[in-house]
This record gives sequence, C-alpha cells and structure tokens, in this order.
Amino acid sequence: MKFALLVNEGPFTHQASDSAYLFAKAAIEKGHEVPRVFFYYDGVNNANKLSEPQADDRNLVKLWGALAKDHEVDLVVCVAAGMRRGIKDDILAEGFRISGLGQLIEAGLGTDRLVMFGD
Amino acid sequence: MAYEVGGQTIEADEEGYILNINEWNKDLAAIVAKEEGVEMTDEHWEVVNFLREYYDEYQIAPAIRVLVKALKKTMGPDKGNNKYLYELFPYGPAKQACKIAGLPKPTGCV
Amino acid sequence: MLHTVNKSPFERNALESCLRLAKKGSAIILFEDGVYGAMAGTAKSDMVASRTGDYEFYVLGPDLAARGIAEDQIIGGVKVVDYGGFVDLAADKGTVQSWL
Amino acid sequence: MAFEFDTEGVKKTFTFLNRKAPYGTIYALEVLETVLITAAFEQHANIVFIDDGVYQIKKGQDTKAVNMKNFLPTYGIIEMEKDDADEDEDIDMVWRIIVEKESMEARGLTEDDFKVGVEVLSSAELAEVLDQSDVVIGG
Repeated sequence: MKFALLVNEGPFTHQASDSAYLFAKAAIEKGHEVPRVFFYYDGVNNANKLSEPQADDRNLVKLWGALAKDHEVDLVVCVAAGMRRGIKDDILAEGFRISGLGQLIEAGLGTDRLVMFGD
Repeated sequence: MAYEVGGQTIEADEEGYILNINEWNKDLAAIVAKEEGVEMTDEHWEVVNFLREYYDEYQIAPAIRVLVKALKKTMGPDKGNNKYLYELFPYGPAKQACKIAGLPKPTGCV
Repeated sequence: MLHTVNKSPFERNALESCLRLAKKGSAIILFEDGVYGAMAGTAKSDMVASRTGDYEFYVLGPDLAARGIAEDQIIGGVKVVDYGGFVDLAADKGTVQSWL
Repeated sequence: MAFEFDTEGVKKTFTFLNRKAPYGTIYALEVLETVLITAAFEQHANIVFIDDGVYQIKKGQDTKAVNMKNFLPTYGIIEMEKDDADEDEDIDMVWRIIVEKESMEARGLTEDDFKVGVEVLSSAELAEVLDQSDVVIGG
C-alpha cells in the first residue's frame, strides 16, 4: 500500500514530526511504500539544515534525509509556508525539495492513504 | 529596488513586486510593464483591471484557472484561454500580470 | 475509517469531537498526549469506557511507556499497539482522519 | 528528485475539516490555501466548519488593529468555486460547504452570522459525510 504523510509541525515544539517519522519507518518495514512526505505549516522547519540539536538529542532533519535516501521518499516543503518562515533553497537540508501545495493534493490522489500529523 | 513615478518613490522587492499594494497607480503599471517588456494595450488593461478587482473582493490573487474562467465568462472564449493570456504576458500571466497589477507575488503553488 | 486523537482530553476537545463525529464501528487510536484518554480511573475515563461498544479503541504503546503509564492502567477493551500496529490500522480501516 | 504520481483520471472526495478559530493561530489560513489549490485539480470537496472553526466564517471581521490580514473575503472564492461547479455541466466536481449544527449552536451562532452560504448538518449527518471521504485534511 502507498502512504503519503502530511507533517504540520516542526521538530522542537511538538511530537508530531517524530510520530510521522516513526510511522513512516514502520510502514516501510512492513513492506509498504511512502512515496511522499509533505511539510506544511511549521512542519517546514523539519527541512532546515542550519538546525543544530544538542549531541544527546535526535537530529530529525538528518533522519528524514537518510529515510529519503534509503527508501526513495520524496520530501516536499510547501513553498508558501516555507517562504513565510524563511525556509528557502539555500538552507534546505539534503533530501528535501521545495514545491507547491498542489503536491499535497497530488499525493492525496496518487496514494492509498494520506495520514496527517500535527497539533 | 524601487520605481520612480511622477516624483514619487515606490518600493519594490528584488524581483520588482511592489511592497505596498496601496501605492499602485496606472502610471506605475505602465512603468512596470515597460521593464517587463510588455506594451500595454486595451487587452492588457482588461486583464490587469480584472486582477485588481478580484484582489479587492477576495484579498488574494486568482489561480490561473479562475482567471481563465472569469475572462471566458465576461469576454468570451476568444479571450478566456491560456494561449491568449500567454500571448499578452509571455512570461506567465500569474507572474507578469500580477506584478503589473501591483498584487503580491503569487506563491506559485500550482 | 481510522480516527487518530493526539490530545489529552483534559486540555482540548479533540477526543470529544471525535466521539461526536466518528461513525459507529470506526476504529480510534489514541497516541501522543491522546493516550491520557485511555487511562482508567481518571475524571475523563468514562468518555472512552462508555463507548467501547460503539468503537474499536487502540492506544499507542510507545507513547504510554514514554509517559510512565503501565498497560494495566488502561481502560478494559482498549488494545495496545506499536507503530507497526498503527500502520496496520491505517492500512486496514480505510481513510484516516486526524483530530488535532 | 522530481517525482510524479500517476493521477490521470483519479477522482476523490477531499474533506477539509476546519476546527480552529482564525487569527489566534495560522491553521485556518493555511487550510484555506489548501482548499483553493484543490479547485485546480477538479476534485470533489467538503469544506467543513466544526468546533471553533465555525468562527472562521463569522461576518464582520476587522483585523486592522491587530496587524493581520483579514482573510474573511477569501472564503468567497470557495463559494464562487462551488457555484461554478454546480452551474458548469462540463465539470465533474461537487463542492459542499458544511457547518455542524451542534458546534454552531453551542457558540450562539445562526446561519445568518456567516459570510458564505452553508449547509447546516447535524452531527449524525456530518458523520456520514466524513465517513464517505477519501482524504481528510485539516486541524
């Protein structure tokens, strides 16, 4: 089965991005596909390569990047939400790309389930 | 950047979209059009005026699909299609026409 | 359908709204702060306990553990699942609706 | 990585569930942006207002003194898209704008308080609509 995920919060205020990441990993381990994760609202902060968590904290920006690389997950950052929050190409972490909200609707159309994580 | 219109300075962002939509006027539109390489005809003004009115009513720039549909309704199928709009604004009606109309930069979501 | 609730019923109305608008027979999974809604012996326990005949209730084990809630503190009839179980529910129950 | 889904000919029902009040947080505005994009895909859509979401379309909003953009007028586009879809036989697109009766009444509002025309449904009726959706987006 194909799952698309929508992540609406950043990695440092809410648990939502961790839940989404663990859900994605579990889905892939079960043999499902996660062709796209769409980052909206403060979720765009998941793509900030300038983010520097402390050494004993998980680095979700990098974890997403590794997941994308290993399992061909398309990590899409909403351009409108990103622009508002200063998430632009020059600070975009590896594995992410910036595109329009249409990519969220397209993911809803092209997969079997859209699962939303947020606050 | 900024535009000089009749002795007045109107601030714009680096791509030429004006920062305060209330500072827009027809003289400014003509100057922006010139920089875009667009020669304003009545047909161009029809589109620009439509964009201004739409923005006044809904506080947002229309999606291309909405623009095409609305033009079709008011001006007929000859003018209500993508080809016609691209002939008027070769670099894209959303970007060029909105810039000339003084609307905020479309976020290009579609 | 699968409904997900991630808010404590003491803080927000996500669980209340979910229980008002989820069709009978749907599955509901409580996770993140939503797991507090699955605890027995609280002032809000009845919200879930009184509806176990209407819905299939699930709660995410890793979120219980993170909050120091033992499985024997959970309302009877609520099943504990891990992330893999969460994925299975999303796959099996149809459209997923998140009550945020 | 350019990624393309094969969505040719796919038709689904999207439900946009608005549960948050405007201005206090950004959720209302960003759901609205998503609704507007959906029109370009000619999909069926339910735009649903429940809980504090019903305050989003309350008439008479004036945001000048709080330094925010008033996006109440933008909901007019949803109404326009809905009417367009209803009128144009060439478009296979059904849009519904729905308010839950219980949420509305709990907040002391009536249909006349809303900026756009809405269908008022009971919780039980709305539960059926939600259950028939393919994709649910909202807060």
